[in-house]
Amino acid sequence: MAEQMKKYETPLLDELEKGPWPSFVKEIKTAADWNPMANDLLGLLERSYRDKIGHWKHGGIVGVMGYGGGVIGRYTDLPDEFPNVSHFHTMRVNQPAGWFYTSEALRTLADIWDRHGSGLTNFHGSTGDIIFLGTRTEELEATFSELTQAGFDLGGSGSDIRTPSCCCGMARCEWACYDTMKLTYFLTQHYQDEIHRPALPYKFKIKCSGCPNDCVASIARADFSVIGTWRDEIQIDQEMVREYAKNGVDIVKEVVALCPGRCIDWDGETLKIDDSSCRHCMHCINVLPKALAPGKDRGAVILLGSKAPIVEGAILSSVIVPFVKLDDEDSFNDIVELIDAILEPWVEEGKNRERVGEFIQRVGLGNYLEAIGLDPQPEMIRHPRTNPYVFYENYLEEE
Amino acid sequence: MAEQMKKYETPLLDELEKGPWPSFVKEIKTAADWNPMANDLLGLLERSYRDKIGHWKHGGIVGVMGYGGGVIGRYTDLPDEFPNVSHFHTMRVNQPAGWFYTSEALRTLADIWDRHGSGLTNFHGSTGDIIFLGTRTEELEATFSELTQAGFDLGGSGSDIRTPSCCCGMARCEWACYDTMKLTYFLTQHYQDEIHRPALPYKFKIKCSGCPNDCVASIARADFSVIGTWRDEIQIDQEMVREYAKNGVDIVKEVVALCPGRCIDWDGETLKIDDSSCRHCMHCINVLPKALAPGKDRGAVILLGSKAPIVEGAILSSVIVPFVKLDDEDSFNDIVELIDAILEPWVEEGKNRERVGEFIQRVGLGNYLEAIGLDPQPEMIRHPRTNPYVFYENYLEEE
Amino acid sequence: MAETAQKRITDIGPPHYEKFLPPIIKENYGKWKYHEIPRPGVIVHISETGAKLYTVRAASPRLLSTAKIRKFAQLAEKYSDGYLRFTSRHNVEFLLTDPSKIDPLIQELESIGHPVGGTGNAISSMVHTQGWIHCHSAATDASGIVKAVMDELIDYFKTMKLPAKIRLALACCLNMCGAVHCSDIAILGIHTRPPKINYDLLPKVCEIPNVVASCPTAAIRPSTYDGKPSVEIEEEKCMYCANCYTVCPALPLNNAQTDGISIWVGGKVSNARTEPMFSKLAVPYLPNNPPRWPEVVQTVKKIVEVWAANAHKHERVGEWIERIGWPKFFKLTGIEFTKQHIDDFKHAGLTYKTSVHLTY
Amino acid sequence: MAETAQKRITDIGPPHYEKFLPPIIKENYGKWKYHEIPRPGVIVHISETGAKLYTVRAASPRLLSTAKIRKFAQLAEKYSDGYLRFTSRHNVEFLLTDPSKIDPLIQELESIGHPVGGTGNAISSMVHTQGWIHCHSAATDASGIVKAVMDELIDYFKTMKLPAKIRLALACCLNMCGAVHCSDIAILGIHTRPPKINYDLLPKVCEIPNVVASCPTAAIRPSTYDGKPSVEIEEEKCMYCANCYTVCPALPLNNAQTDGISIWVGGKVSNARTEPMFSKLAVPYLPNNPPRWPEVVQTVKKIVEVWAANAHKHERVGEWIERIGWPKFFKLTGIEFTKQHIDDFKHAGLTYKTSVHLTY
Ligand code: SRM
Ligand code: SRM
Ligand code: SRM
Ligand code: SRM
Ligand code: SF4
Ligand code: SF4
Ligand code: SF4
Ligand code: SF4
Ligand code: SF4
Ligand code: SF4
Ligand code: SF4
Ligand code: SF4
Repeated sequence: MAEQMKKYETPLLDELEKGPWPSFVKEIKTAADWNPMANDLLGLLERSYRDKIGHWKHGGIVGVMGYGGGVIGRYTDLPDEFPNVSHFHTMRVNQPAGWFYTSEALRTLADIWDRHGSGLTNFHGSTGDIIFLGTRTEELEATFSELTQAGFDLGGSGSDIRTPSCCCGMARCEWACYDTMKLTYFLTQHYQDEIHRPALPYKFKIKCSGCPNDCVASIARADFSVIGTWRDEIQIDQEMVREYAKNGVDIVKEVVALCPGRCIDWDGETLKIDDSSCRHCMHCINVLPKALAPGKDRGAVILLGSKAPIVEGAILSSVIVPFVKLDDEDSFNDIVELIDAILEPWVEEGKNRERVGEFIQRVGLGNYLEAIGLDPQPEMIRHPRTNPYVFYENYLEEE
Repeated sequence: MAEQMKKYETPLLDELEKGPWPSFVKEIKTAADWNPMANDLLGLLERSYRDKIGHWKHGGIVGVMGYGGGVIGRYTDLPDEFPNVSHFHTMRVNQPAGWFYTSEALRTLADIWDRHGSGLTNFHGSTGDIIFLGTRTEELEATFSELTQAGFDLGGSGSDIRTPSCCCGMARCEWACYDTMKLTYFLTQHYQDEIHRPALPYKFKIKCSGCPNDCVASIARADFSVIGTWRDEIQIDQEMVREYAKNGVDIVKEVVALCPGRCIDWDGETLKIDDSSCRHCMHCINVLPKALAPGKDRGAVILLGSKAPIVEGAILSSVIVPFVKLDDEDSFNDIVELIDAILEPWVEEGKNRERVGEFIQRVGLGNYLEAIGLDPQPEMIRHPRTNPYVFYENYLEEE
Repeated sequence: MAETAQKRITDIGPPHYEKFLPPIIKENYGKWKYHEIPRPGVIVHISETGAKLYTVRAASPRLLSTAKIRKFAQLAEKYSDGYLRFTSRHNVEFLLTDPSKIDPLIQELESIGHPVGGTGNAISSMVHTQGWIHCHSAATDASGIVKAVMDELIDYFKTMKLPAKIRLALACCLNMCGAVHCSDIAILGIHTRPPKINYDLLPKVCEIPNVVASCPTAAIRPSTYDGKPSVEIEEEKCMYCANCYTVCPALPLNNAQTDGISIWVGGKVSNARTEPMFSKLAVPYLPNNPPRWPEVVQTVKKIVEVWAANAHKHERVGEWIERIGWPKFFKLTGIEFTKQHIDDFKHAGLTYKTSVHLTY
Repeated sequence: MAETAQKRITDIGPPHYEKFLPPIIKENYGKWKYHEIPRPGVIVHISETGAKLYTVRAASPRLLSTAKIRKFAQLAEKYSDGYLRFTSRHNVEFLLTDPSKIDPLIQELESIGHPVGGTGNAISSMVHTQGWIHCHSAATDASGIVKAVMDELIDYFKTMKLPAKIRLALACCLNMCGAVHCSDIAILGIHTRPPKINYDLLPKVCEIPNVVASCPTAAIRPSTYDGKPSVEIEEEKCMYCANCYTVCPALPLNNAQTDGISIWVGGKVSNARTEPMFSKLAVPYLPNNPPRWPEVVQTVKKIVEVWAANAHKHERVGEWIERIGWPKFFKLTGIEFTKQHIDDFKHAGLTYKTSVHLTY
């Protein structure tokens, strides 16, 4: 095939081979050397750079048998000039939790994709999947078959549960307050059907971070956000605090003054924390990692509803369970029960393309809590209402 | 008259004659001793206390000749039982700026009201007027005539400019950054017509505070709020600061730590303020009044739009002019020009019963600024937009 | 009386304030240098010129008989050369130049039932409204509750032992004439039932399109009743704001059994330290229980006392709650957290807790 | 191939992660005690057991050829027993147990064009999206801008001299797949013109009620064109969100002349110190200027440098701006403040400045 390939002039893209940051153009060219799809992508992209406009059409519905999600259909609007990207569908492959790989696993994936696609990938997509970037409709089933043989499966797309993702957690972080990878794997396996077969009003994303630093941005990017925390005392090694101080950390300016709970005292000798006022923000621990650590009574906060701005404005996830232990199978099953309860009213009454966060804003958090059987708690709100427009239905009923 | 008056039993109200706080019931009884209106008010109020409900009907339109505002019509729903409050209209009398009086002026007012009304007043109403509480329709014109003879006039009510009010300012406060009473008097005189003859979509209130402490709550209760401030350095008497420290003020905890600009330093000897980061909150000056004072380059911030919650939720006034000098007649005339400009689009396009703050929220601050000819400034906002829904009309026009 | 009509004076505005200023103020206008509060209720302002003005502040019920006004005039003549003023919170202030007259004035004021205080870190008079004294819209009385609350809190008026100023206010309906929406503690009269339609009156006194337009939740639709034009109210949509009643007397919401009171906390107006803040809902409903509203009085007192015991110096109620967090506020005060506390109005989504900044 | 179909495997999910964990991680899972960052791009985690895991983090363009993936696999075998991972910001991390291999690995990574860094108070890789590489919706490219920006800011990736972490992100349209809405600095592709209606295509591929419902500003109304069902767009109401285009391919907004970029600042995700915050509009419009988007690069650089020069230690961009105030941000960066900065969407009123907390 390679000998018949067009050679595109790419003066504009060539500019992006220069400079110290790794060049995506070099990556495309590497693949374009032998892969006609990658080669036509190169030509098409140069054209976009010249025209200052994308050359892709609105995707159609393509996929593998029995699945509704996992593939993004894509066609160029210049198929005559760039026939090898006339189809250029993306496959979303579910990543292993925490994005750990062996060299062998990576090679297996590369081999499959070389056989069936453009030789180009994203490690990873924004949601967390491995992205196989561009192939023809007729290659989808074969790729899928080889993937599953190798133990991989597709991720989500469309109105389904999306591939859950998580930070490396206990695998490589001292602050993980629960086992993020274990929970993520558990949920991914549990929701295989819901991931692969869209049956929701819109997408539903799950992300698990081990502590309030939230290294997978779950509070901003997941409909269901699990963020580790603790509820007992921060563990302090006073010796180590003094050592930090000696080595030049200004404990007052860098730690005490920035504590949002205003609950730290430092007299030059001992660091005292009023844990009952601690907001669990992680800052003091972040600055003094050798001296401080989260408490021992660890678990997670569960938050709901974040999403990008389309179309009512962006939403951050908000607290729905202020604290939950996550240390055994039972507790994982409770999470599944909670998710099922959360989905139910939304699936039943949510509008098409209405995310769960938007749904809650529409029906009201109070009503939603009632529907899913959770008690209102002050932890769920920033502050009580400021407007006097209270519905007194319950007093009405009491009459 | 007095001898014919009914004697009401008031067991419930009598309870409110007890206790150390001055009793409004005693005041009513004092008047009820000789005034039939006050007497029937007492009876009616006891009835309300028994019934747990008010006994007033929706007011009709009553007033004095040529004025549309200044009188609140009121009728009881039990006129047969309480004939002397079958009419019980309130007259709003414009207070002198700063609420200063001589004993003589007070007596004049009392005399007028004894001749024509219930012998009951509010010193003052929430907007700031002297309230003559309750009289009959036929007494209105006579009361008005005596009031104007005595140099007083009515205040506003309905959809007009309301009686402006202000803190005592330079008359009795060291922090006044402009002459609140002078400005208030000036505006009250200038807008006589607009105060007395409703011609606006809804009410429009003006309040002037001499400094950011805002002792007339202008930011919460006035459509047009003028709040004094300064833009140069806070004046510091270091000797006095040390004296406060000596006398037990914990400068670090009480001042430095509470400064929202985080711009104060205290080394036990000298108090340093980084004035370029000062937010002009007044706190340090409030705590150390003998040592600190606002700077010398004084003026005011002008804010727009506050109101109570009916019906879109409460609004606080927001900055429309970040700083203006207010030290001569010219600058007062500029304020009048600004108010006129502010009223214009609202009068033209405001809906009935839409306050100016609601109007701005509906049309958008950006468009409103264009309409009144002010440039957008970052001081007017808490933060720029977080949503990407920008109208690019100006770029459109540039094409 | 035709003569009078000819001489009719209009649009003169109020008298010029200068007429009412004592000489010491005229001489030191804009020259005040600093002030001190030598004792509760007494403020002394010291001028650049060295002049000293002593202000004595006394409580007022705001609703004053003309007799009491004359009494104040008389006191002013006896102690302060005939000069006095009222404050933005409706207290009365006597403006003295002779410090030896302070004590006798205070004694006389106290003896006629007007305690002196309200300065500095105190509870000053409650801003409030008309209530059953004068307003058709009231869901509760105003003056009576104020009296009952202040009787209980009088000690905080007469001393300055609180962590900071604390401003109490009351409004007898959602119109909030007392502008209670930015108070440390606000008492608000509320209806809890939809309007009852007076079908006879309605077509005579109300414009139906106005009525329909007045409802923020679109609960009101035009309809006919008994052949006459009328309206229909979808009761589940109504949140008892009474805006329809304001434009249409045929839609009263007042209800002796179910009207009541809600309590709001944490608002402020000053720019000191923190920016002005709205009050937030603390207690959704307490019954109207005249003449002394014990449930309201006890709730307010409890909040004041919990705040007083826990706040840092200079920390207003709202600032204190911001530091400790709302969950702790509910825990410390023992107030129950309910569905009603959770906002469901226009900007409700912005009040949800979008962080894990929680305390345990 | 019917056989293959019979053996078809589905719903197996991803491989279990344990298969891919190096022995040192399996042994010390959940036992890590603390970490240090001995040099930019190298993190060492120390376990309770005393074990030490060395992570070497290298930049990645995210768009990788299979050849590069094989290269990474080869490097992993050479230096880290075949184990590696990717991060939530798409960097690649090699997991070493032998510290003597760190230097050679770094050398080899740098030699193949993958600089090492991104740890601690650095600029890490930019989260970004597809752009002209793959998406029909893109108002700009993604990878090209990221490359141009990071070439300019590479020094901040390779060192840790900034006051705090700073997260850059890019999304090529308002759908914001890069979830840029909470980034310290976000680059956002934008359309600035209403959709052009393709009247022929529309009735064939779009459901008109869906299209009408998709528009948040109600700019779209059903109509007919040339006898066929169609829609009408009130152009002044359109703010170019492209939601209609997402549901209807016959309404493209892409426009070579007028598409461009807006810049957003001050967002964050972590709970450290302050609660998570949205990014706010800094620059409403910059032109699409491929291949290196100099206006965008210079604006981003300027913001980074002004922040770096002025922020306190540990102060993220948004925290810094909150301290100094937005007026100062605009003054210091020289960015013009315009009408576009002032919110006019759903909660606009809450973004107005309702205090006199101003700096002069
Ligand atoms: C591939 C990916 C971007 C990337 O380069 O990484 C992507 C690509 C697309 N996203 Fe996305 N989204 C991707 C992560 C996201 C994220 C980030 C995240 O998940 O953390 C978001 C923001 C978070 C969120 O979900 O709100 C995101 C918010 C959207 C939206 C707006 C949804 C909303 O409710 O606001 C749309 C529009 C839609 O759904 O119609 C969208 C739609 C799309 C579509 C399918 C375009 C469309 O309208 O049909 C894009 C296909 C591009 C293409 O041709 O390949 N994409 N999308 C990401 C998925 C890869 C993966 O599976 O790992
Ligand atoms: C007398 C007074 C209460 C008092 O006891 O002091 C008062 C009394 C009434 N107010 Fe008020 N308002 C009074 C100050 C206020 C204030 C406070 C202020 O001005 O600082 C507010 C809140 C600030 C504001 O303007 O938003 C206020 C917000 C309202 C509202 C709600 C307006 C809104 O836009 O939200 C209404 C309803 C209306 O206008 O229809 C209202 C309506 C009324 C009416 C006219 C009732 C009505 O619906 O017709 C009341 C007549 C009571 C009566 O029978 O005497 N009153 N009203 C105050 C005027 C006295 C004076 O002139 O000095
Ligand atoms: C007399 C009066 C102005 C007037 O023209 O009537 C006044 C007078 C003074 N105020 Fe005020 N304020 C007056 C109502 C207010 C109000 C409005 C209100 O309460 O409705 C506020 C805003 C309250 C709020 O934020 O909700 C107000 C917020 C302040 C503050 C800021 C307090 C704070 O920390 O938030 C100060 C500074 C201080 O006291 O340290 C202040 C300070 C002062 C000073 C010390 C100013 C001075 O140097 O003379 C005056 C004596 C204060 C005192 O009572 O301790 N004044 N002051 C008002 C007296 C009302 C009363 O009878 O109690
Ligand atoms: C590897 C990774 C998690 C993963 O499973 O992939 C990770 C790993 C670590 N993070 Fe993170 N964070 C990672 C993404 C994030 C994200 C998400 C993002 O950037 O999209 C955030 C939220 C960012 C935000 O707020 O916008 C994040 C906010 C933090 C913070 C809080 C920083 C702050 O002050 O706001 C810390 C604490 C610190 O660094 O002091 C932290 C600390 C750490 C530590 C020190 C945790 C530890 O003890 O191992 C790790 C090394 C940090 C470093 O790079 O200096 N990590 N971290 C992610 C690396 C991304 C990259 O390649 O650069
Ligand atoms: S979120 Fe917390 S536990 Fe997870 S990697 Fe980041 S710092 Fe570690
Ligand atoms: S975790 Fe945050 S809130 Fe808690 S003590 Fe540390 S810095 Fe303070
Ligand atoms: S607002 Fe300022 S100037 Fe006016 S009385 Fe209060 S403290 Fe004094
Ligand atoms: S006025 Fe307020 S912001 Fe300014 S220095 Fe004083 S305390 Fe700080
Ligand atoms: S708050 Fe309501 S009831 Fe009270 S005076 Fe104002 S309008 Fe009347
Ligand atoms: S009380 Fe308010 S919500 Fe209820 S019907 Fe009337 S206007 Fe509508
Ligand atoms: S941000 Fe927009 S253009 Fe970019 S990948 Fe996502 S949907 Fe496509
Ligand atoms: S781009 Fe958005 S605002 Fe414009 S017509 Fe389409 S949906 Fe409506």
